[in-house]
Amino acid sequence: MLGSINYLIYVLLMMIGLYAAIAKHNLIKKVIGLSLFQTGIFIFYISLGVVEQGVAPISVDAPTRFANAFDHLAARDGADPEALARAREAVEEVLHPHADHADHGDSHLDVEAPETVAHALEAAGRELPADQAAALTELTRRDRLIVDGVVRPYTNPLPHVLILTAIVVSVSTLAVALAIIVWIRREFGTIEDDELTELELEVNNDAKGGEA
Amino acid sequence: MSGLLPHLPALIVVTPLLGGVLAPLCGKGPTKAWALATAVTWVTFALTCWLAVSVYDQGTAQYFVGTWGVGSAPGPLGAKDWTGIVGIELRVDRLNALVLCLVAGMTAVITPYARLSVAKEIPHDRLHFFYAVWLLCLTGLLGITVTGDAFNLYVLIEISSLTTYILVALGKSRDKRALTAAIRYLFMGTVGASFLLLGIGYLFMCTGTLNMAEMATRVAELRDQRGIHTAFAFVLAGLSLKMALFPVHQWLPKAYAYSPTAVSAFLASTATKVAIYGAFRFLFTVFGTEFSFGVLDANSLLIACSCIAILYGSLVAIRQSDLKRLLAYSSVAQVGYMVLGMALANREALTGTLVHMVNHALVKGAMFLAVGCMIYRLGSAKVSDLNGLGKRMPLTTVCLIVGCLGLVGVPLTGGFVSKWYLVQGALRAGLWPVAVVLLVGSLLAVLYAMRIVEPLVFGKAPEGEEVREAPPSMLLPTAALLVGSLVLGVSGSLKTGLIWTATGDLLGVGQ
Amino acid sequence: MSQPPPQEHRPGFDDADNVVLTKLAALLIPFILIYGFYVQVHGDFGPGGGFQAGVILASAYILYALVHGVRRAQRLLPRKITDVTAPLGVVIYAGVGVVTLLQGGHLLDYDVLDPQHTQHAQEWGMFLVEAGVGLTVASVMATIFNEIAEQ
Amino acid sequence: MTVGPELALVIPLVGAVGIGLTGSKPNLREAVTLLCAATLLGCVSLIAAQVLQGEHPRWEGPLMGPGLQLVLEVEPLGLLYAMVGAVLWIPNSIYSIGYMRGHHERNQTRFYICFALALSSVMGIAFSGNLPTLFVFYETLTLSTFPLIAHHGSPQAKRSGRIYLGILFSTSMLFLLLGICWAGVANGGDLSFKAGGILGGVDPGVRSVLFVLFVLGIGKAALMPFHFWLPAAMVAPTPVSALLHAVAVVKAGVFCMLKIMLYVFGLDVVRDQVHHEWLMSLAAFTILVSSIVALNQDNLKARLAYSTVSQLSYIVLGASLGSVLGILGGGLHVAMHATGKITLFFCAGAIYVAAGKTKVSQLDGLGRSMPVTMGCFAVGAMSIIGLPPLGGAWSKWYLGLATLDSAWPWLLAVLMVSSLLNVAYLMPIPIRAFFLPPPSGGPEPSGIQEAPLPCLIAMVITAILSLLLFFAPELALALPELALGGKL
Repeated sequence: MLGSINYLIYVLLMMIGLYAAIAKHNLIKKVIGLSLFQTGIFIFYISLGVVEQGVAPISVDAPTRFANAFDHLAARDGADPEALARAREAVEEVLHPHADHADHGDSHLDVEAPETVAHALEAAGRELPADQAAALTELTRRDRLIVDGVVRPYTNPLPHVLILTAIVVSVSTLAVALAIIVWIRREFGTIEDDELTELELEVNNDAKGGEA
Repeated sequence: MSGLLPHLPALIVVTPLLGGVLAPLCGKGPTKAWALATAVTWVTFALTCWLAVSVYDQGTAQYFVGTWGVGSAPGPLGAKDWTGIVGIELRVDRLNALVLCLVAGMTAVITPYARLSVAKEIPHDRLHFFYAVWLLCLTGLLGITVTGDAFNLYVLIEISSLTTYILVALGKSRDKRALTAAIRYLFMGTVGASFLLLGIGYLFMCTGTLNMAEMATRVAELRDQRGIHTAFAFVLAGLSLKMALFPVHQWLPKAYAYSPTAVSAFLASTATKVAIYGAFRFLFTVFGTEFSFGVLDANSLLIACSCIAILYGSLVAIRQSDLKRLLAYSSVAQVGYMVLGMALANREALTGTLVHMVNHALVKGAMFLAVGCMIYRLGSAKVSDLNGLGKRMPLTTVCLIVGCLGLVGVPLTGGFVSKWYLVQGALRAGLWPVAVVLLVGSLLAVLYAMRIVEPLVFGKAPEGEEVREAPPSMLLPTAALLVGSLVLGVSGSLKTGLIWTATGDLLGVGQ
Repeated sequence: MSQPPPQEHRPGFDDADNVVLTKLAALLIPFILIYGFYVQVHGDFGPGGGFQAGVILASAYILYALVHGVRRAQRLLPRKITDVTAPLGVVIYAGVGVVTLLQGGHLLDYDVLDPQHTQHAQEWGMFLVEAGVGLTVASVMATIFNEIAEQ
Repeated sequence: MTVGPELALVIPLVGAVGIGLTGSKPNLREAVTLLCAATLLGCVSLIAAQVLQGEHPRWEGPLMGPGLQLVLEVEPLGLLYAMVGAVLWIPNSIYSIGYMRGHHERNQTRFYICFALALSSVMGIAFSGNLPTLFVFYETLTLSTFPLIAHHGSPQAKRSGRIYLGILFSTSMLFLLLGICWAGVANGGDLSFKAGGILGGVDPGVRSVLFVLFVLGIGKAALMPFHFWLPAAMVAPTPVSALLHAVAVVKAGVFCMLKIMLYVFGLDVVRDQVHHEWLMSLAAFTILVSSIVALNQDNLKARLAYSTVSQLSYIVLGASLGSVLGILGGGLHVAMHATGKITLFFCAGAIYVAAGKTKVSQLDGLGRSMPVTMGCFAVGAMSIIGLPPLGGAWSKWYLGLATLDSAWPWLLAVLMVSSLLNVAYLMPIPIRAFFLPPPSGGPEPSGIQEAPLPCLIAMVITAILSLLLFFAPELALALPELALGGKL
């Protein structure tokens, strides 16, 4: 229950906001409601970003480079097949750490995976060239998230970036809304929605009267 | 020159964007900013045409903004090809190539018209800002159409919406009700866009990607997940608001009626069309035909809403005394036609929808422009003002009448072609009552068209003031749009040829 | 000294005389500005970037206007300038994109700015883009404030 | 020389443009109209010559999309209708000149333009090669005649215009278009006209529904209860009434009916495989009731209008029998009734222009001052009744044979009774005019003279045509026979 409290909050905020945007007569209050409504969605997005044992999706090159190098190595003759298989397993572990464990709710990651790769390769009579080793290190920089062998929730930056954009959008909306409300106040003399409706009707009738 | 070709998807968005930010630098006054805007819109139009030609020749054009997808080859070990998953992809296939041409073309024709019309309806010290916002709105609309990234789509929808609110509000010096129309539109539009944002969030949550093509492949695997169903509901609700589909259409009539006339024409012929394109994209590409209409059965809801929209919009249109409101309510009904065709989801109906999109853009745009001519000379556009207009403004009158014919969809106009296909689609889907609703809708259209045509042809002009014909710079664009709709109505081969292949792509069937 | 044309005096618009506020603002504003610039340039390493920086910078202006009156604030930063800088920022942003296009890359493909040192190219590209964003956001915020305040 | 059917459409269109350009010079404008009418007749004659040699001139328009294409193809029945239209346009134009000038009508240019457009649509209907084309021109005909009906712009004229558009549009859009689309969906998209019909493989239930849709959809056939537009349209200037009620519009309706029975359903299907009894009954009902209504009309044009309603149903009856003789009789009646009725309307208009009278009861003794007009009226009336030696006798003869040949010989009785009613409502008019003394009570309108010369020329031409059609019905007979494939 507590795990999904973000989602509860987001729904609650959205509903409060929507209520205000619909039920309040004062335009400013409506705008506030609208902002609340959007804020709820932002919380939803931010909650999305938290991925247990997630992998940074931005690191495009490192896995590819590493995997290529590994295959290149493995393809050479004279390697011990068993050791190579172990190494490959370890590589899988590095590249897709959640593949085996996520189902069990097991948050323990094999922190030694990179080392296992290196050892296994060594056993197979191979040594990782320097740049590939660097790629491997880059890959395992993720281990900063691993404290005492326990993976801390990892936060995907993408939703944050997205929501930053959405906040910009909502601020712009707010600005436009306020500007229009100021205009309305000047032209109609009120910012109460029901009074505005009446005033609009009057304009309508004036127009009709002028026509007749 | 041909080196530009691969960059066209980006260029058609960047060009109006640059134009939009340069326009306020042109300084005050009606001419400079307008000249810039005209040039920019025509360049954009040329670029979209070029792009469309190449897309129809060589198939879908893809473009990745930034470095993403440039250097990363597909890796082994199940490592995916990350191309386009992370970066923003612009993707142009036959469907959006058509919509792009439509949007850019309409703007290119309306902008020259805007000079006099807008100068009459907006304070002069705001004109350069007007054109800036105008071009930014175009940027947003083209962006929505061109992008292959769901979140990007949301942002661009908001850009186009925000600019639209401003454009509508600028109608205040002609009628102060433009302000309340704008704020109400803003409330509804923001709620709609937020729903869309939420839906995209759920999609992202379930699929882990924002790229629409990538989403599509994953949605196909995840179609039983509740998150996807939730996403569908929110996306549909959000897009319906933007399309002004029946129960959530209230913003449209006021917004169209009180905004400056050039803006009404621009919005009527582009904004709702782009929203409908968005719906196409989500329902058919992202969620997939089978999921949208098979698993979730969205079509019964959409068909019901659009049928009511057709009848309700037409009936209310008949009662309007203000021409712009009449046209706006007619738009509510016409949106119903387009959504109906989409919901029927067979090839005939989709063709009907797309033909209707093109045709309605041309005709409704032209009608608003013709009404703008009236406002330019008479200062108002009520149904009662139409009396005897035939004698005083004969060319405007001809435009209005031809436009009415197009709205009704009489044979030899494009409207007939679309009606034909829609009815065929309804019958093919086995829904003859829907076909009857379609036909009743066009009968109601006859009624409101008659309210315009009758006083034009047979009415007697009021005594008194002399009224001259509208200036050629306003009449020419109006006539151009109408000629376009007539040409497309008679020799529809070009149009339906393009559209027929586009609908084939959508449904994933051969030619 | 020529007398300015007689205008309706609007409290808060034309003046402000609260000593406490004035002094406090004088203390705060430099820090706000520095913080704004910090956020601006830090954007390519950590949280930050043009949008946040723009808002912070604009808030300095708004604080000044609240304390000293809008008219004085506008004398400091005339609307003519913000009217130019707002689009200018976007021009910088889009300009970078166009330059990358002209260099033969994709839109906003920073690598082509300096193909020998793509890392630098990335840094420069992002810096310029963020600078454009910051400029625009700050100017637009100020403009919106002015627009509403003048009414 | 090969002449395509598209030329017959283009000539009136070009004429319309020419009329529009010469609008400021009435004489030139009318010359253009006449020239155009003559050219059209020549063109249609050339086409007729080809058809009689067994050719089928064809023209394919642009493809508007899959399944939607304008196709023109000349077939004999359509040619007959086109001939009627082209031939009668000439006297009608001549008549219009006299009438419109004599009556000082406004907006004459618009009048002539719309007339030319209507004729173009007529040609389109006549030569249509598939159902979409038929529908397209059916609708353009409605549209182009609307400004003619509401020509005066008075509230009453506008009201009639609304009724006209309302009934014709609602029937065609609601029923006809639905029927056409449904037929396309049901039989796989083939909508071209073929001998023997195109609905052979369609489910009988659907076919019966389609039959209803097609029949109700053709509002121009003025079957009850969709006949209101016709009497309402009487407010139009008389040349319009003549065109509408004799040549273009109403004949378009019944012609479509014939064509659809023959080429869409096929006669066998109509006769044996759909429920068509209701249509026969409705036609018989319309024949009798509208004749009775006509009896009670004092307004001359209204009486003629109801007479038209009744006569049209003869053709519908012929079509609904689903027999060769029925189609033959119907096709003949298209031509015979057209010449007869146009004469009657010419006369009615002439009376209005020359004497300012519109009611039957005012006509006493008018034959003395307007002998030519009333003489022509008598000729036309006899043709409508079906008395020899006038054309109408032939068509009624064949229709009578068709009823006897069918399973419902009692329909002959309907025809007989109706003919008697025709006598009862038409003959009193010339009788009053010639044999009753002029009204003595009121101030004598001494200045009544014959109608303007163009009017007289026109009505004499058509009266002579009626006579000719009795003595030389070969052409009129040959075309329906050709259409029926010599099945006689």
